[in-house]
Amino acid sequence: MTAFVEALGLAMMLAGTAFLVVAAIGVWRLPDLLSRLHVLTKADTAGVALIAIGAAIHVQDVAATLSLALCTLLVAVSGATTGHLIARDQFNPSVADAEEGA
Amino acid sequence: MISEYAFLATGAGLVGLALLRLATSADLLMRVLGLNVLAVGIAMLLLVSGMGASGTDAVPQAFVLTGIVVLVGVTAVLLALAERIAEDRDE
Amino acid sequence: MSELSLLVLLPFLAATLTVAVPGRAASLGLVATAANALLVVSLCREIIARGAVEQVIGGWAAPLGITFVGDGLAAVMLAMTAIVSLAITAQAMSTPGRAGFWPLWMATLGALNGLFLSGDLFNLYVAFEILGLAAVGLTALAGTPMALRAAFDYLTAGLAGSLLILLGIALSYSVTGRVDLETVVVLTESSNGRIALALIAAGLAVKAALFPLHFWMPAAHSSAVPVASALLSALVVKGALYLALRLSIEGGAGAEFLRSALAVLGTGGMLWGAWNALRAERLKLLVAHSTVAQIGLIALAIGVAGDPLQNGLWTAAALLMLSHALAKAAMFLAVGRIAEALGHDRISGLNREELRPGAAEFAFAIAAISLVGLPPTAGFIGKWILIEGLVDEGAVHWIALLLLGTALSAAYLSRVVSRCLRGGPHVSATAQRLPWRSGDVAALGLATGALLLGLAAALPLTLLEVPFA
Amino acid sequence: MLPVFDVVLAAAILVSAALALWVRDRIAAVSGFLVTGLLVSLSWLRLGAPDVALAEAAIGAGLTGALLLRSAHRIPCAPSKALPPSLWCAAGALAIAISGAIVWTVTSFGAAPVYPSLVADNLPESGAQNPVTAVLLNFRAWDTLLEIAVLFVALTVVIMVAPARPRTAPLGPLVQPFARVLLPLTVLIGGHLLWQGGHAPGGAFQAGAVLAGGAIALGLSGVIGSKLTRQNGLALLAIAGLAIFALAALAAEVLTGALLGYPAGEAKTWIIAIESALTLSIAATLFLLFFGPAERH
Repeated sequence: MTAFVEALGLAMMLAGTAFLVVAAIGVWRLPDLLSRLHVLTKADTAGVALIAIGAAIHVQDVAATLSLALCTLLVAVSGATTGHLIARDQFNPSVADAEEGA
Repeated sequence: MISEYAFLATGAGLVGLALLRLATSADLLMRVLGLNVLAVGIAMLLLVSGMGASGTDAVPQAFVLTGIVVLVGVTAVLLALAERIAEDRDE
Repeated sequence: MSELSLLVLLPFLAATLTVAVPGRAASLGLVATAANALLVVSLCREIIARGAVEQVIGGWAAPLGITFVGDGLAAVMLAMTAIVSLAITAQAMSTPGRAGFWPLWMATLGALNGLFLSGDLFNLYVAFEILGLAAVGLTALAGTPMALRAAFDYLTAGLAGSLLILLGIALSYSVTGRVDLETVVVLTESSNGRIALALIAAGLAVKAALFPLHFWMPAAHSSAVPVASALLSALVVKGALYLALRLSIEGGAGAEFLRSALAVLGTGGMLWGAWNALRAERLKLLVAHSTVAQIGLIALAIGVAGDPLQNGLWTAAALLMLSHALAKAAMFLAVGRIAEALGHDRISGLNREELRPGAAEFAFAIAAISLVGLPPTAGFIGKWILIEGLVDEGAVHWIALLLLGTALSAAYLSRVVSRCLRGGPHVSATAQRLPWRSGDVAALGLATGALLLGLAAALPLTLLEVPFA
Repeated sequence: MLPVFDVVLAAAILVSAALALWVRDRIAAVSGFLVTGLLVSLSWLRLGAPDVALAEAAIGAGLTGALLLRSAHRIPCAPSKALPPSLWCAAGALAIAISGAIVWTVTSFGAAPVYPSLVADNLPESGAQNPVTAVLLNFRAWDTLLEIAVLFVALTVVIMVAPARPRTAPLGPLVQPFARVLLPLTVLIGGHLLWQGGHAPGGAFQAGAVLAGGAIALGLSGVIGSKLTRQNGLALLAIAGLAIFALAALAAEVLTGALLGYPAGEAKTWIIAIESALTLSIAATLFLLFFGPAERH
């Protein structure tokens, strides 16, 4: 049983890492900003979530799981928001210019 | 042991890199970055020196913490001054 | 409560109050400086009566905790700060205030007091950071593009200096495992310890504007408002010089390598500063370059004095610091007044027909006498002690250098004094005779103080002879 | 396995720092610095200093990064003059010599630190179980008081010289809900870090930095208007830290005869009270350091 749980946790973490590696390759190789953002935000969120689940399985502790869940939530929310902001800046440069120019 | 040497070399390397950059650049932002990197290098040296068999010495940890807080204050002043200099030049 | 804690904490409390109640900042500042002076007097009496005092902060003895050490040298430095601070406050009260001056000035006072009392290297680093930041703020107070640029360069140089000090402290920790001042003597015993000490000394050299690391200083000291220039030149650079002297004392015989370096750099600074002062076209710049020269002289005095635990030659350096603080503060305050009266500070335009020299010119002349070191000033006594000691040692070349430096300082200062006395047409049409202000009293008081200090030199010398804690 | 990780980490820190210092693009340089900061805070964990790692992530990388990003575009590039190669070589040789001297100094025989046994012996009386908190707020609280004074002076100077900034435009519809999630979360995390500081990694500085970070995000999103930064209340809160700490130090001297010497048995209460005040004051200070004055006089 414990060996199975251990393996499950490890597999989760490995999968998460794979997501992150793919995201990193994507940021490096993809041609334009939007596709980079696309791969970054999604794969990033998924990767962190998987690693967090894997870690939670490993430690089997309520308090730790709670903070891991909070971390995942924060990454998801802030990843989406920053992605949005960067894209908005790209399409609507007037906002940024107005900020800096004045 | 290997880890210790790796971090020691990193600390010394960061100090060297930062000093080199400070000596060769006249750019205001680069100077701010260089000084920050220098501080990180020194912090690493303090922590590496504080490592012992029974965990890392708490006193250098407190030094590094103090150094980080002091540095953010100084950085804020440096950046405010640099922005003001740029603003006055524009006018 | 002991004087030591109040000496450091009162200025900081006053600083926060001057921010909270900006309308009463000036009177708060006056109260704080007056209280500070009274505390210093009481501390000096105690030290003369009972010897050096020590205070263990929080009840945790060094090396774990931090100790305040109030010995004779610290007391002389505190007294120097207290005297100059009274004059600065008097001058600042008579000039229209700028937002930010009072909290920065109070923080400078607190940091200086903390610096002179601290017995712990890391604590000294933090005190230096307060001092450096507040000094930069005082430089930027003028608000002109030149002052802002000078402030930025000052802060980067100052930060680089304090990071070098911190690097030295980190290495001291790695070599001896502790950072209180007693570690210095251990550091002098091994070659890697000496590397740590050399790094600390290099950082101090930047902060003290010791040649050739003085590049930031003339611009910063000459572009600030007069009160700030006086503060920076008279007190702030003394913090680093004091620590250099303290390291020389704590290191004892082993710190000889440090003293040799100080002597060489000091000589360079003395000559280079004098050369630039001779060529300066603006009065403020001349005074700033003269600070480079005088710092060189003080470093030279620390450097050639030999082991402080063996002989008393180092007291000459302390006396020179004291007399330079008073005279240079007077000089910058006077220069501010002269520039205000004439509408410019070009040396070529100092001669005048219809405006006879006033209090400011008088103060400048007296301060110049003190800086050159003519009798009966404290500068004279300092040089006398030094030369007497060097004669005993037969170190003729150092004596020759000292005399050369003295002659040079007489040469560049007489450029100003002789111009003031000479008649000639005015350059500026807006020149006017200014009414008397408390600032004139401050400049005159400091200048005469520096002059008469020589007669009362027994007092600081008694303090300096109190054995170290 | 772990030594390999450490070596890779160390190399990554050096590379990212070099990138940050030599890349031409401003944003890229600042991003490089941010990455360096995060890697460094990871290395602090490996060096057994979780308190410092938290502070580095929150302040050294986080807030400094935000400050740098804010300023990156506003500071023009200096015209890059190519230095003569001889000077370059001299500077390089000097840097290598200094690095070498450092490595030699640290590796050659030195005395063992005197502190660990002293800290361990006195920890029970200090009022904190976390040795770093005990050092910061009790054994060497004087350093910490001066550190707060540094923040005070920095804030004074920034308010004096910072350029008057135009109001930033609110950041759009998605940011406001983000800010609504963020606000309770930062308060929660800040409080947690503060409370935890007594017995585990955390404390006033980390908590204050988290609070300030949340507040800065709110300020940028337009939820907190520039009205707030203009009000004196926040500035008073910022300077209150120094005043309270100094008064507490003197009060302790009245009670026990030693500056900052907390009465026996009550050290924990004193530390928590001081830390709570410091947390709020640090948060306000860092927030104001970022936004500066809304108007300059």
